[in-house]
Amino acid sequence: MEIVGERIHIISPRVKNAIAKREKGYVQGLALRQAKAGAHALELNIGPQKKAGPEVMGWVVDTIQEVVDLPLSLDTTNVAAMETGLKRAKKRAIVNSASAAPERLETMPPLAAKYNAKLIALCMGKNILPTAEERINVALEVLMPRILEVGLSMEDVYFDPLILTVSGMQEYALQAVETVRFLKQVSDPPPKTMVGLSNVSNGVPHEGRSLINCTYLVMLMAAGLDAAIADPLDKRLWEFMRIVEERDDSTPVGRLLLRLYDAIASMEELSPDDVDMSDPEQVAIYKTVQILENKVIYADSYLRV
Amino acid sequence: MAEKVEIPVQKWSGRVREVTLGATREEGGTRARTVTLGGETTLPFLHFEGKLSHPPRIAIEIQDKKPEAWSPLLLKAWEGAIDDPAAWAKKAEERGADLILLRLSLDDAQGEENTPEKVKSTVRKVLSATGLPLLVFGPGQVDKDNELLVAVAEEAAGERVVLGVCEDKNYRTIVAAALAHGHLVDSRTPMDVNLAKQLIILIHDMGLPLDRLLMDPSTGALGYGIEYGYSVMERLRLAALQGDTMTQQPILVTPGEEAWRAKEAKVGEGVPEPWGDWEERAIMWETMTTTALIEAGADVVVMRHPESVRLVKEAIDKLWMKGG
Amino acid sequence: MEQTTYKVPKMYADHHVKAVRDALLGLDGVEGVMASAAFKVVRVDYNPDLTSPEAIGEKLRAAGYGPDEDWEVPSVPEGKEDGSPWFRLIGRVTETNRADLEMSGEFRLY
Amino acid sequence: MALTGLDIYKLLPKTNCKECGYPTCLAFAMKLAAKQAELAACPYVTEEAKAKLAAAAAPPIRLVTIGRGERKVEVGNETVLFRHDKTFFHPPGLMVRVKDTQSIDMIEKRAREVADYSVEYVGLELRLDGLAVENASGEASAFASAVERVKETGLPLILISSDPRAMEAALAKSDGTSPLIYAADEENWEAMSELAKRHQAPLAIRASGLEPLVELVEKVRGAGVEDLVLDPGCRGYNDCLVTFTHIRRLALQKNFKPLGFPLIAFPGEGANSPEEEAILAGQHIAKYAGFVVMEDFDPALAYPLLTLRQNIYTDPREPIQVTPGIYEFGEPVPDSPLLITTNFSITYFSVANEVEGSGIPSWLLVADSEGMSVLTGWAAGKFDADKIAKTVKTTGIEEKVSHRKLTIPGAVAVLSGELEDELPGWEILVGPREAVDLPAYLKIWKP
Amino acid sequence: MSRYIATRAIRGANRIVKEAEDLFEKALAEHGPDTKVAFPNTGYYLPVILGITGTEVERLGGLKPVLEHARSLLHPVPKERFWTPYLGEALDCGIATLLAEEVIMGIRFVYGEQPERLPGFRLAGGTFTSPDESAQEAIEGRVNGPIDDIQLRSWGIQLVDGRMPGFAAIIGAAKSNEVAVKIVRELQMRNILVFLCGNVNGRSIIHQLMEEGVELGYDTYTVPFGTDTISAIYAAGFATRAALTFGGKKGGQTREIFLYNKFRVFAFGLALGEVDDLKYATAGGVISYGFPVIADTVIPEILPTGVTQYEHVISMPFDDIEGKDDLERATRLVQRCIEVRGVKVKIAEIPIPIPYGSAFEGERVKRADMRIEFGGKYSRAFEYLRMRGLDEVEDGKIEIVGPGFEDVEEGGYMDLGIVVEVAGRKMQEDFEPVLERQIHYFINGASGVQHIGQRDIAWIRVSKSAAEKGLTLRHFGDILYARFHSDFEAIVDKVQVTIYTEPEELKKWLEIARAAYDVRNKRLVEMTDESVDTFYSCTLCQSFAPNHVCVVSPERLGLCGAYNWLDCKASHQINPTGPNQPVPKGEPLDSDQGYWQGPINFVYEHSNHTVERVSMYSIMENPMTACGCFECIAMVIPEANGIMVVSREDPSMTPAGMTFSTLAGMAGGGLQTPGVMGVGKYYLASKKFIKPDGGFKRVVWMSSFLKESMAEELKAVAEREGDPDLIDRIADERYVTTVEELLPWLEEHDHPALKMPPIL
Repeated sequence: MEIVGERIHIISPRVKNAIAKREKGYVQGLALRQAKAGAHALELNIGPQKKAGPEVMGWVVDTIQEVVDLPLSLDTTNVAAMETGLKRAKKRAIVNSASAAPERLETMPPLAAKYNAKLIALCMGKNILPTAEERINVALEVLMPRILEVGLSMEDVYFDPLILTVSGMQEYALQAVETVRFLKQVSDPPPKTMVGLSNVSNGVPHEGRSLINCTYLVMLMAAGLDAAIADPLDKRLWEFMRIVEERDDSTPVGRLLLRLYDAIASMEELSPDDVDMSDPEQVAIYKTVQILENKVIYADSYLRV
Repeated sequence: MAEKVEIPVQKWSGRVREVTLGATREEGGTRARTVTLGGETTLPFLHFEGKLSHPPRIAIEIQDKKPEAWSPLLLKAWEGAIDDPAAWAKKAEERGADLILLRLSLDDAQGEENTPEKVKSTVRKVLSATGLPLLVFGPGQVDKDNELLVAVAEEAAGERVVLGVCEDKNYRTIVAAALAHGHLVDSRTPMDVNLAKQLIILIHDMGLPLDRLLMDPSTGALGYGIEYGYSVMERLRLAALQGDTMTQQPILVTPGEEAWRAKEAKVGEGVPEPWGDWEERAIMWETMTTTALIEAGADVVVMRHPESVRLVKEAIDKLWMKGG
Repeated sequence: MEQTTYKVPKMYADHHVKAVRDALLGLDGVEGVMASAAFKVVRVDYNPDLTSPEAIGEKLRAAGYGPDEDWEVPSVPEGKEDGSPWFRLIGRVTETNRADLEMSGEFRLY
Repeated sequence: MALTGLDIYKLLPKTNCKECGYPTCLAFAMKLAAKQAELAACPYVTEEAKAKLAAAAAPPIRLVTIGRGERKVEVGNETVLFRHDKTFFHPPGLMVRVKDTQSIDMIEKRAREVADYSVEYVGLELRLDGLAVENASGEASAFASAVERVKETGLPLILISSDPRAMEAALAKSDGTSPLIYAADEENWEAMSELAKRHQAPLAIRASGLEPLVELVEKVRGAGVEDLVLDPGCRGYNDCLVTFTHIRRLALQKNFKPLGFPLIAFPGEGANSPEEEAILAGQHIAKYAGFVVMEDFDPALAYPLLTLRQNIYTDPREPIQVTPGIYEFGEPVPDSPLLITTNFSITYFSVANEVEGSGIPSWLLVADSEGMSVLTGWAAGKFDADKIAKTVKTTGIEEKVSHRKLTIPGAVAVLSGELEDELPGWEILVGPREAVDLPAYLKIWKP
Repeated sequence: MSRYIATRAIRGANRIVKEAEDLFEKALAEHGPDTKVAFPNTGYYLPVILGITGTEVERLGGLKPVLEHARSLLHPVPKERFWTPYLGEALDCGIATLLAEEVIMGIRFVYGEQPERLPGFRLAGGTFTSPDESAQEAIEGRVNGPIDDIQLRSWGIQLVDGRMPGFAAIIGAAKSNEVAVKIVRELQMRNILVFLCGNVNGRSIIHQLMEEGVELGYDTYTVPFGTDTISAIYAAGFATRAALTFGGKKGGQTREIFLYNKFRVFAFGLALGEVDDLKYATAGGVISYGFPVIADTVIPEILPTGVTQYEHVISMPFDDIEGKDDLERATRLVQRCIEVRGVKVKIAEIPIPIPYGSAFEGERVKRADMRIEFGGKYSRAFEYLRMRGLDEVEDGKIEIVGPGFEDVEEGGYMDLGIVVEVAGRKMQEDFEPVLERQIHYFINGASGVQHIGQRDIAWIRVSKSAAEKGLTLRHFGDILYARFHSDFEAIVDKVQVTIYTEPEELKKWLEIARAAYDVRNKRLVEMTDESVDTFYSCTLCQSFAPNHVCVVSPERLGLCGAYNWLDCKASHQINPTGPNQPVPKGEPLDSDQGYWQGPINFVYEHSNHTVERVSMYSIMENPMTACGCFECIAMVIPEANGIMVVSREDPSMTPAGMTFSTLAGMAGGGLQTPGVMGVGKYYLASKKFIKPDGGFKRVVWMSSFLKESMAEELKAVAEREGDPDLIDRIADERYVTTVEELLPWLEEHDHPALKMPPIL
């Protein structure tokens, strides 16, 4: 399981400001902290940056490469900016992302090919596709042909099923898990999969986000996920990953997570019998699974009831 | 040989909570009768698979002063009673209301600011004019709602009135007033299942028992987003039946207000010809908005026009009757 | 003017202070009263021509707050044998401490 | 709705042997679902799977078409009980009844009215779907001539008669239009089935109660007719709700083939007044009818019903978009306020409702945010300064208002500076965040 | 728990229970068991008795079991020779006391002695009416007595929805009438309900307020209960009924009622004047509700154990309170009460007339749209945040000194000073600059307000539309107050904002602020490694230099230049598990060489046992490792007997024959390479800069960028080193780029390094 550090994201006002003011220290600090936490690569989302795209991208890439030497995942819709980033990247970069929307499909895959970069292929067209079925279809019918056409190797592409927020689009949380599961079947050898994990908790109050993200990650891993753009500073993330990867059943929570993992892997559901209802931590995980499986309506205070 | 038809019956584990509005003399109020909502263990009107304890109820909305901005059709329908909330309440009862919803205004009929004292006297008058349980909604401005509804709560102590509306930005004072004087509240959220549940949790957190809480997921009118309200209500009701305890509140919606805000109901002139006869269309607008929501799970519908009330009441009666 | 002081063990609360003051200030010749429930002491300024410490003491006694008189504090047994209140007390203390600990945590309901 | 690729995949051997010519079993399954491959290409598929696939290949509710050409009506093929689970796909056909006892002129007039009726709703054209001609006279010839007359409208037809002779006469006149034959019953089913086959017309089956209905369906299918529409005989509110729910559940949840057909409802037969009929028709729209036959035509009832149908049958996963452009409220004059919002329908409705309710004549610009709400649109770059400026420049609003003040939603206040760069000469005002505060805002708006 | 308090409380409880029993016997004899006992206008019987025992007492006879219960709660007075935990006993006795007090009050009603008569007193609103007297008579000459249910609900709503923070029960009499008035005013100002009772030597705060003409009654939120401690029972009755009414608790759910009050009702007792046995005993009861008790006299304190949020009993001898006069002392006393009750101010929405949110941070205000400007080209604006003592900051106070901008012409400008004073139990002076920098973000969040810069180069613009919507200077205060509370809840308890426009005051404060900036700038300079006993680690960079550990000391900042010791300290405080951990200095091994046991151990441990020994200062011997994000690289030039320092910004060739980027490869990676070291540029100015190796005089070459960007600091260093021209003796890339050129240049400029002992 690889983690791409998500913290350098334009949506954070602090990052936006630091980029606007070219505050090296802040950006580098963020990069360093994520690298230190164990991120395998760093995501740089500089937004559309209609005007100064290439310059901003160049600056951010350089600034970060001064202090860390991790691969970078570049996220912008601005083609020129993307190209600048790819040129400057020292390690093999990741282009985030191509979707089946014509303008992105047209531009991003050739760029990735040209600069020998990896590519994240987003299973959506112009609009969000709700069902796993439709997402796989897009992957098969639109994204893959294009990827092969521009000469990218399938091993260099991550398919992203597209994660939607549980606060508002709860019914699609499992669809993404299913999409990952089936994406692993659409080609042989199976393509890699990657998700923007924190999307699942967009709009969720801060204190509740980690648990949702991490629980969801376990479910996605069970479906075969290879990588996630996520918050490497979240300790729980590493802990849950470790438990699953090492199959550490030495703690009650560990056992619960493994049961969850096994259930999802075999397309079943976590049973309430698996949960020690007197342990608040297990109950919280169980409630979160209920939410993610769309069994119980999400509310900001769902852990309280 | 025909295959044997086995009627599928869903097993629901949840049940909508019963909530009683109003209190009789024995119970500490002055209502002639109380109205209990909720209690269902299946989807609307599906007698065959569960218990349906109480039919949906109609509340007629009256205001504490003549609502000049209302459609002329409504003003005409309530002519003679519309200047006097007590008379209006009485007439609403005659025209088939199960409940009276009194909406308070910012200003009184003279254009002067409404005050707790004025509101108390209005509430007192309405309470004496009708024996039906009462719902009282504030004018919709935070400060004024709080000021007036506290007075209402005090004046109507013991009557188990529904105070409204509680919204996520303003519910604490209204809930506190309800706590203090034994009333109920209406928890309103903008057409979203998650928010609906969240506000119920927050209000319950303040200590208000769940059997004093109505869930108002709000709705759009026919043609103005009813599909959102409709689906949100269906989802909430399904969640309730599946055992999600914080969605098991009876549902209140205000189709009358929504429908009469629509141009189709409000305006008679200068509209496209295919819209047909104004009054007929307007009444249908309110009626069909209401009946669609009733079939999606509404337990109380707040309406405005007496003719729509008559039509909806008839429809409810027939829906409620097995095989009707 | 002279001053005299009495120990009044019965005066352990401020409603007694009021009673004591009311009694003494009604006495001819008493010009000032300082009554402390905390220290159970009454200091009286008086005119020796009109009254005497004995009279004042008598007045106090009549009001139920005689100098050096104490309340009979009802005894709570302090037994140590099985079933005696002493053990009950230990039990209660433990009980209170447990509640105390619980209350110190973020109590879930609130 | 056919079997999905994923459903098919589950039945395949999952060996990725590639002998079918596709890289994986899933890819093959997807192609199968898209009908671009043949199951036979898989050498390892089991007999059991084949059988399942064949059985499952048929949709749980059959798609039935009546009429031909652009106004044909397709119903059925539904896959869910609740619209929020996915969507309702095929809106029920709203038909108006005429009787052959009416004068031919009357019939023709009504037919024209129905055919021509059209009402605009958020940029969409809503129309009634067709006519149901009833052989009320019992005479075959009257029926035939009535049918012949209404056929000219080009609308899909339902032919109502229990008399196979009369039906045959009518079908002769309406050949080539695929009308719905209503209805085969216990008495006439053999003759009606024959007619349906001969004229390639779908056939409605009427029985009282589910078991008799199922029995009859089996017989008719046995006679070789597959395009069926069911009338289980219920007419009342509760009766219809319960019966239709049973049938829908049986079809979807039990895959119970004999009831996997669209339903037809006659709300007028269970109602005492046109209003009551309309209310019941509303129930049928929401709760599972494939055809709704109205007794009469009245625009004041048709409009709300068509709107309701439109609303219930929108795809909840893809919020409907309002047509971008200029919307007028009240009768705005050149110095009336000008607001802009996105074309996400619910955003539009909340704004429209409040502006309408305020009573202040105003202009509302609706930008093409691709159906996104204000903040989402902003975040996704679909409602940014460029887009707003473009909307202002291309809609022609500059000719309609005399002032140069544009009010943007409070949630995107941050755009104001950028917008002033994009729209020289315009003053950008920041409106309230919530639509409910618009009336108050408009009251203090000054040109 | 103090044995002293326990002893007195237990003694008081024993006695008051006996007193109640005696009174009960008397009343029983005189009136009979069927006599009605009730407080007026309440549906909760005798509320404390109802709440604690679940008994609905309606008649005199019903008091008997209550007294029996009270007696069963009593404990013997602690004997000298036994040790027992006293708290539980004192609390039990406190509850017994409350029961006894309510019994007494019930009986006093039977005798018509309640509400207490107080000649000449007139109630400002109250609802007590006795059936025997007309309403007028009832009010005349009597204090209020218990609060009726109607008023309970009315106030309860405000308590529950948060508008009213809580109530204070004052027992006794203040030092003077003046102080009494001040205390009550301070409480009223915060919307805290005030209950009055008790006396000292016959004088009650009720008398004091009455004499001062303060209106008492429901209308003024100050309710006189009675002039003895027993009447404090009405406050307990109020609290109990609040739990029954709003908490949905039932009589007899004692624990739930207490918990409800602890967590939801912000109340405390304030004992003014001497504390007698009954007051101690009553306090025991009050504490059970989770309410702390504060006394203005010397009494033992009871520190936190959990029954209340913080301390249970606090002693704050009035005359010992700091303050210029009694009035100020009174203010502090009230502040302390509020702190002890532990309620943090929470602001849900910022009360300003314009939209607020991070979405507005990037908003610009153009000159044409500008209502007014502070700072920038034509005027001066500054911001200053400082920490003060908890009792020196008045939370929520926002003051504007000088005129607002209403009279300034449109598009005009004026001078502005924003002074924020914060206090908090966990606040530290070191956080000041961290917090001060936040002012920028906070102000910027307001729609139509643009904020740029900081300190005395702040620049603020207010748009016309914001001004039209009613934005005033005060709202800056509202914003700062709200945001500091909500964003820095962990360290900030109180916030006070003063905004200066009055020229004289502004000038004065600008000077204060500048002095503070200066101090802050210099604080580190003046701080020495000797003056602290803890350094901080920085392990941010371990991901790609897994063996690298920065140790940051006051005289050596992090090599990236971003973190100085204070920053690390603040960062640790705010995020205790973060990358900045305290490193105790430990045993000094050789402080001149920069060896302390603490850093050595820490680095060894956290460098995965690769760096065995580290010097805090030296470049030649066990130098500190570097990751790669250093601002400068220092490298020894053996030929010149000195070192060179090349900065990141300098792309040119250096005398070492390598450019910065080539050098970076050698210096980084967490390897200990004697002779090469990555440093933060301000380390150059430190006295400890390569101290064991000869200090700054060893610098023979440095990038001109450094010379320019640190001109002032370097000048000071030169003076410190006793050679004002030292910097000019150091070569840079403008003159020298090879070692061959370097030596002659140094000789020509008489560089001191040439005469120093050999560096190798």
